[in-house]
Amino acid sequence: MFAITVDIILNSLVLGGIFVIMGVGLNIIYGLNRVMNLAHGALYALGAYFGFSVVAVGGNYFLALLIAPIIVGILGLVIERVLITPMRKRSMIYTLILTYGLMFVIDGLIKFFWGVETRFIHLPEFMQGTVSLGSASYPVFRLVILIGIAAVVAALMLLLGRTRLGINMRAASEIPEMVSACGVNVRGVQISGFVLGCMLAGTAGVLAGPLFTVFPIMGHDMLISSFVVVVIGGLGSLRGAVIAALMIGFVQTLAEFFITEMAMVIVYMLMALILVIKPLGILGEGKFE
Amino acid sequence: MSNMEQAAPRSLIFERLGGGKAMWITTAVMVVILAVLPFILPNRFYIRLVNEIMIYGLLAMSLDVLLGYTGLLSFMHNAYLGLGAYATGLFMIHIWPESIWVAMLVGTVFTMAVALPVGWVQVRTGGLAFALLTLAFGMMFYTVAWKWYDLTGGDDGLMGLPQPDITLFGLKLASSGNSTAIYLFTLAILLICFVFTWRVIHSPLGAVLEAIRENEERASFVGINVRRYKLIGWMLACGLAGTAGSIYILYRGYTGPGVMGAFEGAGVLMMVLLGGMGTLWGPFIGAALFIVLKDQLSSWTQDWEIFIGAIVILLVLFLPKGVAGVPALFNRQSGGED
Amino acid sequence: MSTTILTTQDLSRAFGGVLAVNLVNLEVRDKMVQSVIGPNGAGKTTLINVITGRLAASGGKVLYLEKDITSRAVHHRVKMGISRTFQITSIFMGLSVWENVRIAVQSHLGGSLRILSARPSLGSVNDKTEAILKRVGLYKLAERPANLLAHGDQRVLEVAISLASDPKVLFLDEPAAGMSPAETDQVSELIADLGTEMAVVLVEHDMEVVMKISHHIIVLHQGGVIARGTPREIASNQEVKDAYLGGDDWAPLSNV
Amino acid sequence: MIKLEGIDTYYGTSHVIQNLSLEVDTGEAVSILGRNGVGKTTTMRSIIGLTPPKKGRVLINGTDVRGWPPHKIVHLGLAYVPAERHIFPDLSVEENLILAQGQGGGDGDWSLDKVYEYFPVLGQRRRSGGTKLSGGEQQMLAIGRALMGNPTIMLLDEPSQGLSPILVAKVASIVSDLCSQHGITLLLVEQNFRIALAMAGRHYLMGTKSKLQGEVRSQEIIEDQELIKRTLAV
Amino acid sequence: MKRILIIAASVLLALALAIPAVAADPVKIGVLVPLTGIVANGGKEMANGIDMAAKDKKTLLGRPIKLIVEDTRVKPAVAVSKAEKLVYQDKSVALIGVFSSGVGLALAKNIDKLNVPFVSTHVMTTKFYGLNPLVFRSGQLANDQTAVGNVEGILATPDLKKRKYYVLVHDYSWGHDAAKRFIALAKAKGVKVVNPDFDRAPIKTKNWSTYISKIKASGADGIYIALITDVIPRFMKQANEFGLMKTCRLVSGAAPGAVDLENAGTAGVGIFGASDYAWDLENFPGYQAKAKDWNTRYYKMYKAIPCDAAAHSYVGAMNLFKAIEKAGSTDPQKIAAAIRGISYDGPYGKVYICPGDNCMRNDAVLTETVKAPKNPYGATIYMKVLKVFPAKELGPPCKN
Repeated sequence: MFAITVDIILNSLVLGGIFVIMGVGLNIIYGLNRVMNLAHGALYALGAYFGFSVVAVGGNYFLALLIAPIIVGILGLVIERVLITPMRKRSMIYTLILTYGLMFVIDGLIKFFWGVETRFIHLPEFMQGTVSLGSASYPVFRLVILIGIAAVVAALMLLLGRTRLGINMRAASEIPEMVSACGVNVRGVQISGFVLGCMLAGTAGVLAGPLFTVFPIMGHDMLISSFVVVVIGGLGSLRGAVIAALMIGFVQTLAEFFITEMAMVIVYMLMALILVIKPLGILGEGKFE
Repeated sequence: MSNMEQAAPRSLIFERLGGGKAMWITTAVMVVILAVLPFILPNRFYIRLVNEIMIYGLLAMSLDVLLGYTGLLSFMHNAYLGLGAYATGLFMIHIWPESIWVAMLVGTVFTMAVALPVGWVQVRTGGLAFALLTLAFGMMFYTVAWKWYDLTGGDDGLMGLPQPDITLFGLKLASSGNSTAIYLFTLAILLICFVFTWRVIHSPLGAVLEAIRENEERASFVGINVRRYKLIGWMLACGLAGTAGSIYILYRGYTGPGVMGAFEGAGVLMMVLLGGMGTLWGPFIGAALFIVLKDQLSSWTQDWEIFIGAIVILLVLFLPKGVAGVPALFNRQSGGED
Repeated sequence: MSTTILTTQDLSRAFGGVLAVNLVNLEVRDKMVQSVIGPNGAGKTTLINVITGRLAASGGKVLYLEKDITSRAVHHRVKMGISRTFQITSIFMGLSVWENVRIAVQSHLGGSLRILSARPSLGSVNDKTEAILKRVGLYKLAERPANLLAHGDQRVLEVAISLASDPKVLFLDEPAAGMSPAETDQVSELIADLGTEMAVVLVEHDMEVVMKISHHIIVLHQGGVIARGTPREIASNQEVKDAYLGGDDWAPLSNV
Repeated sequence: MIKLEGIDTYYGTSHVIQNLSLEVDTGEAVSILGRNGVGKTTTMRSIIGLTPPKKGRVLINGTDVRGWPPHKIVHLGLAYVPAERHIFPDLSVEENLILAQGQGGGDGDWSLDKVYEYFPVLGQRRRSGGTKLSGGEQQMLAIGRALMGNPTIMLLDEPSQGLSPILVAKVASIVSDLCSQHGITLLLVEQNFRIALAMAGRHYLMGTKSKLQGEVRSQEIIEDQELIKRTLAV
Repeated sequence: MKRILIIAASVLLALALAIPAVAADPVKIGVLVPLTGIVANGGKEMANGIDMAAKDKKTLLGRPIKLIVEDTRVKPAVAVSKAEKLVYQDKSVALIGVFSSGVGLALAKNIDKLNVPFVSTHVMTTKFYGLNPLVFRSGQLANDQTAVGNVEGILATPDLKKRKYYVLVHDYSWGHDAAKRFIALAKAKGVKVVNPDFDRAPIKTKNWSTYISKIKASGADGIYIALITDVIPRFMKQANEFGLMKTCRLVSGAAPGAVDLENAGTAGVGIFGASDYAWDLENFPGYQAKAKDWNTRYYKMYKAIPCDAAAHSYVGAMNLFKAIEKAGSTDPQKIAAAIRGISYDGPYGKVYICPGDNCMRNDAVLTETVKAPKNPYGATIYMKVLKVFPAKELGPPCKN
């Protein structure tokens, strides 16, 4: 029983952790740019594939964890400049549909370049096998990934809380006009936010790659889950996204363990219920903290 | 009367169409062309394709009632098509396989019955939250359809639909197993729905929906109970989607949870945007373009997604008002954003 | 003395810790133009928002024809006869002038649920729409889309919309804002005229307009009423001048 | 230093500023006096680039900055204190200050410590969230934030709004001292002429549609208080 | 007027896009395989096998063979609409391929309308026995057959015989069918199953950790899975990572996909199960020569490891081609009649289509995945053949 409890708790944390990174990324983009990025799941898949390729050409997993998000970030920059910038003054529905198209393009490109087969990211020797925690045991690599998730979240907190860019981002999600009137290039901040969000999607992809394996449409379900997280947490609220992500991670894992059949229905019901009580999500709209 | 006609607004394309004979002539011509199509086009593949376009056109039109006329975004309108399809199918399989009309009525009414409480919850939030709630509820319906194996057949879908005769006032017209018969039946239902929706949109109720789309706050400050009318708009849209679902299962003889998926929903949204919001015929063109493009591209190349995606991106960037916005490009004034 | 239509009792509204409207007691009387003035941030618009239901009150009551309407829904208040315009023009931009007014009239006269008849078939609605448009002088522009109207005409159109529900009380929030002098003259004439039929509550910065057409003025400062009276009384009220332009309590500064 | 030449600014369709020209010299403290709704704030926003004029020229030290993004205009040495303060609610006092640090491009040596020296209350509350401050504290924070950029020109919009007279007096005297000590050019917008008198030496009187009704020196107002009341009559 | 033109233009454009390209000269065969989605690898292998058969056969009725491949995306609705396109627009005379029972059953439901023979090569549900005169199963073993193979295999292997099995299947008709068949047979033969109600995982499941926890909790030391082939190595990998495979042995209702097995590396070792083909058959007397020849040519043509999906699709296509030659016409009823009772001696021996139920009977193998010895196909992991079952042992008996 102890072993199962340990399994469930750690699994929930791993799943919730991936949701955290995805949800926070979506919310940073939304909070700064008022863009709900439907291509976020595709970027996540892209991150996983770049991670796979880095390992495949001889790099190790940690190098992949470093390089893949950077490549996805650069791609994010291109996307922002070429596609999102012209849409700034348009209604949000257009960016929704535009990023939906982008999702298809990225999905297609993944298939074009990497083929359709499932890929496995090979992990370093020490990450294989299990570690025993009392009477329970748990895969080493999952623990490493959990630590990786924690490190990413910590780095993000440092970035947003302690750096000039982080302060600018938080301010720009509140009163962009005043940020600009304080002498900060607010467009630059918004673009950085977009790129950061994309990098987070890429990071989540590399982290999730060894967990769920790498395959072309891996981003689809993750996108929906990220949506659920963002909506429950409150649009644009980073803290809300973290709370919601962990909550969904636990609810989903528990529901899958105990009832299997309608696990996701429980998750959606929870979302509907929360929204009926708090239409703006747990932490309301537009809070960027 | 003519005086009033003159005073009537001329600002919007649909109003002009609605006011003039042009649209009705176009509609009549289209209906005639579509009606003779199965007899001049021997290739049944096209007939099936056009049939599918008509069904999805109806679905897209119903979404447009919501999006283009009421200003509410539904990410997963296809879920209501699915509800209609499942309700019709289950009714015919388990309860009464005899009448196609009763089954359609059941499909539509059931869809609306489900949509009522959902809509009631949704209209309390408004705006983006409304849209995101449509996603939540849509995914819920999808999951139920997918997981309730014993009732819905789960991933395998609902199969074994009986094929009763299509009758009218006791008169047997044809078998619903016949694809030409189903095609003409679809066309007839479509025409009824189109005229009905057109009538509603141009009725006093339609004016209220438009007012809500244009300016929700002002609408409430002229005494409109905004929530109530949003709910009415939602119910109308869901009812039409349910009807589309009923025809869908009759046409396809099968339905599965796939038609209710989130990404299919985005496809319907794309049809509306392709065709142009706020015109009743635009969604049909959008549906035609989307379905034909998707079908053809997926036959020509395995990388069809790239092209579909690229077309969508280009459309949004350069032709945001959809095909319905094309006339503006020909006008002297540029069709720029307002 | 005309009859009192609407009163507020210790009406308050707080944002965070700031009291934007603080214990305001107001009496709106029939067939009069009453103006609410005060410096920026005095709480004028907030007051109107609370009375018309756009914002909830934090305290106090709104009584309309002796009924407590403090927590009624907006559309109920409109149906009862409370109408308003907004500081930032709020009309149906995508619709024609005609349709803008027609929808408001329709909502008032009923028929919104007649889904199978054409819009022009509501005869009485059309007649009334025509009458209103003629009255405000927009009939010639009936077919024009509202977003293509000049700014001044848009503001007048909003007044026309708000007239459709046969209001007993009409709140006008800076109707002359952004208008040319000629337009301002026209609109103030219209408001004065309306004031002979119904209770008009006017929030306006243009003091010329206020002084010319108001029967009664209420001055707000920092959320509270600091003066009320006829235009003449207000013009000579020292406290009002101080609120606007700085009073004696600023004296320590004047020798800097 | 600042020179507006016939600018026209719109707010949506509303033509708020019509052909406005004015000038502020280096080191000068100038106010624009006028009732609410005449376009004073829009004038400020036109200068800083938040509502760029459609016509005319906005010269900062001789450079026409019309159409520049606000942050580039700020880099020329401007700082803006809006009437609403616009304190970032979820940033702490210190973070609000850091945000603007060094952005103005002037050669001042403003630092957190120096701001806290001038406004000790901010130092005490450096970790508090921006919106937890009282109105007066928010005003000081807004001014402190403006100073952090080492500006050479400060645009101050209605410092009196929503503050009690005592607080206004305090704020006014601090700002006046600061500007004269540090050689900061001040452009002030007010409807309360006593504050304007306290802080500026020269005053533009603005009437409806941003139309300038005249230009007076403080001395003239002190000598003839009715002047203001005549021109800007309530 | 303009709008009328636009509508007309749009309709014309739509129709123009849909106009077929070429007139029919070759014999056209519609190939339905999944090329996107989680079973895309399997789909590719199936397409390869059918393509190879067409290349081997070269002509039909003296006309060239043209394969028209469509992607079903493993969605029944998509498959049906693609089938309509293949038949109505492309004039295919027969349909072949199809992965997944759900897709196969949906297509079977519509086959009368389409009026062409449909040879499924990768559908395992037992519902296909005698389903429709136009519907055939020629390929993958059916669930009742794999159940026999697996249970017999378990009984014959001492390490497997005493274990308690946890049954985990994909949540759709094949999975349910496979589980029921296995459990019923296991019960009859005395193999222990800990969860007779069996556990069902959604097809989309990527994260198997919860299921692994449940298996751990159940106290089982054996696992019987009926998961879509491409997913098996993925499941194995995660089961390994959780240390589950230290205590458990895995029996699979379907053979793992070759590419995925290769991608999974050593994680994919230890999958036990019955299948129709494995390239290791080339080391077995009686099959040696034919298997070796087929393997070598397949590897040369597609640069891919020869596998069961390709082999039984090849055999299915050969059956169809032989029947068309035998029928001497492309008439659907005549082809269907010819398929019934047809037999073909291919890479895994002689197979024949039972005329009584339209389903194939063939020999099968019991395999286990192990590290591969040096081999010409570059495989590092392979399905080692432990035992060969003659068709008769697997059943069901063919009644006419």
